Amino acid sequence: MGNKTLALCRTAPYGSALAREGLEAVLASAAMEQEVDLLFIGDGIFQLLGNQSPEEIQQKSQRRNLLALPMFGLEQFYVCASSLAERGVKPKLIEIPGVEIKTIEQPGALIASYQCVLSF
Amino acid sequence: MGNKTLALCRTAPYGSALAREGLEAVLASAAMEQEVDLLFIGDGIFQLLGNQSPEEIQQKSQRRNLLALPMFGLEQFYVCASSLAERGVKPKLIEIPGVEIKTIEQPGALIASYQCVLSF
Amino acid sequence: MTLHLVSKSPFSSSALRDCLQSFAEGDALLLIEDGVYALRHDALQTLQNSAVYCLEADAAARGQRELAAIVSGIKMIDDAGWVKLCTQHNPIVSWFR
Amino acid sequence: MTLHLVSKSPFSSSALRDCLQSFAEGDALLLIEDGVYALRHDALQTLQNSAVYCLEADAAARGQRELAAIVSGIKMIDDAGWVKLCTQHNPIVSWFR
Amino acid sequence: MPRSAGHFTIWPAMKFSLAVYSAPHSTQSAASALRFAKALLSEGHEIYRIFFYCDGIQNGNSIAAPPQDEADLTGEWQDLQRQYNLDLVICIAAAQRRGVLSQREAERQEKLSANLAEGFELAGLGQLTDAVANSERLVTFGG
Amino acid sequence: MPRSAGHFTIWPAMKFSLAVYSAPHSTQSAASALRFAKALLSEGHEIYRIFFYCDGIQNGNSIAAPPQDEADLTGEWQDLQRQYNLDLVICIAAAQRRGVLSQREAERQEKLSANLAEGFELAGLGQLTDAVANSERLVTFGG
Repeated sequence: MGNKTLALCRTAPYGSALAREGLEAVLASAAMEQEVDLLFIGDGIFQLLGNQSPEEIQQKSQRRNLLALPMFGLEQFYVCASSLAERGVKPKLIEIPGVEIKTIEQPGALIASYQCVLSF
Repeated sequence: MGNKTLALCRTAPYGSALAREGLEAVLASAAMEQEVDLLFIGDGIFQLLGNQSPEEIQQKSQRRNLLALPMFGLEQFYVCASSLAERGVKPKLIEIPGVEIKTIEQPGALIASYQCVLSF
Repeated sequence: MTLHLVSKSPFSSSALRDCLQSFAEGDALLLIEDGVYALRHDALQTLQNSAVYCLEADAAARGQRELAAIVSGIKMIDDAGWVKLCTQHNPIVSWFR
Repeated sequence: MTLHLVSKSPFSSSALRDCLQSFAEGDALLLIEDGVYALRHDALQTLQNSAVYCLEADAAARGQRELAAIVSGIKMIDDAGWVKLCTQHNPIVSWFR
Repeated sequence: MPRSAGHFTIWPAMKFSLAVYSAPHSTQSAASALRFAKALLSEGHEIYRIFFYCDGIQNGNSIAAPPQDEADLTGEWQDLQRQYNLDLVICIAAAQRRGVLSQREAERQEKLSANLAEGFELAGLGQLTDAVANSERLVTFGG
Repeated sequence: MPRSAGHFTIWPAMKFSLAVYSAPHSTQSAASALRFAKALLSEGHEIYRIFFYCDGIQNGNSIAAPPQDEADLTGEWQDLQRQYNLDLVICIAAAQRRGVLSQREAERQEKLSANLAEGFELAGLGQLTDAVANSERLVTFGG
């Protein structure tokens, strides 16, 4: 079948394992050449910030998982504009090498265009 | 030592196990004749509502645990007035046989008067 | 269109608010578990012309069945109704935090 | 007086808001884990004259150390500072949902 | 193909998969997943797979011993599995981290005991991808 | 009595207990509890008891096998227990529901295997009450 999939990434990194396990599921899909897109929304946008030093709390970097995605053909991330604004994060601060960041205004329309949505 | 204890009950029943396990901890304290008071605040006030039919979701009644508390000498519950108001619950709707409901306006002052606070 | 499942209380979680920010015209909303406390929350009023459902067993468990009956525009459904909603909509998005 | 520990993001949980509703004069607030995102939230402004602390390791892990340094009135502390705060205050109340 | 659901026939039947992220006895969502699975089957739909991920892997912990008057979700999943020959898959990476191991995994990890319940199977995240690709509907239970 | 913390002496030392409600590898809070416990001890304070409740009982699951590059909280609790002779108590009722059993409990519940980690002890909720009564500070880690 196929089923174009959207991974809805709405949790902050490190505080819970969901952000990490969500990215692992996305990596698995991408490795199997399934079509999967990512939408960072709500606290999920915190995954994209730079200067993360998770070694200070004895955790592995989750940004490293993000940086691995372009190697699997994931070269575009959707990011919710109002989630950024609400949290005082300027869109230009978001930079992932090899990835085009597309800020979107209407997440509902984007979500409805997929056959499957995985929430993390 | 003793240590006058407040159980801060801030979770709704059934959706998570925390409300139930919190009451079990309170029952254990009361059974050991430790001085423990209860403050229902935030979504915790939903534990006090009547007409609960948890058998419809294959769960045991948590209200039954509340009703057991007077047998262990717990005859007064503190309830946060603004938590009730925010959720549209009229104070007079809250009724637990054998228990005096004391609505309070300043939870911070009450909390600070205890040596130990258990949050559930 | 999308079916949104909200399972957390709007008084303690942003699940409902986040869902509504991602709600498109024609979408449907089903309240389950602690999500049924949305019956007591203002946020639902922004959805007056949309399809809003509430799982009856979860409302009943929490003593909210009578309230659900009088909140206008909310349809109470059972498990079979939930299944039917899922066949009528796609994708299905869960808001559980 | 009370030491409040808030460990959830104010954008997705009511933990901080609930804590502030139960905040008494003289109390102290320590932000840990995802609670450090409160640095980006308006709610903290109601506490201008109170003791507000932030666990540096948790802020650094999340890329918020620089921000914490410029938000006025927030004191950054390490684990030993956390221990010290706990000896200076009682009770200690955790807001983790 | 039409399916029989007790007395009447439903058309069209659909192929569902479920993703379950929550442990029994912590939140309600694993119990909701079980209820929804039962409703799907009694309405005549097909369950392609139930994938247990994150804390959901605890649904396959065979040594949970809840009190008699509380639900035994692991046992209920097992009953449903036997009745409908369900594909109950537990993410192996999530289960290793959290301490749910098959006999074979326990030996490989040099752990003294195993606790994977019969009827559940350990497999990789690819099984979630496969479920998404081969189901008409995916419903997630988390929180 | 003053305690020695490395090079210097702290006064007054205090008696703490911790309540831990969260499993490793699900949220950060079990790891925060461990860090706080280490800081308490290195600052010369006393830990009267660490009580594991709700999902926190998974901290005593001996068969968790996290990847080499992730924290092994159960192992770290065990190391700390040996070093400081800590009282690590797991609520027996919470553990039965969730599948963490001692050998004796496994036999009593007629389960095929046990997984309680060495250094942890199963006991009733009374041990939480006792910890509250006998500690100058109680700090809760949940969520």
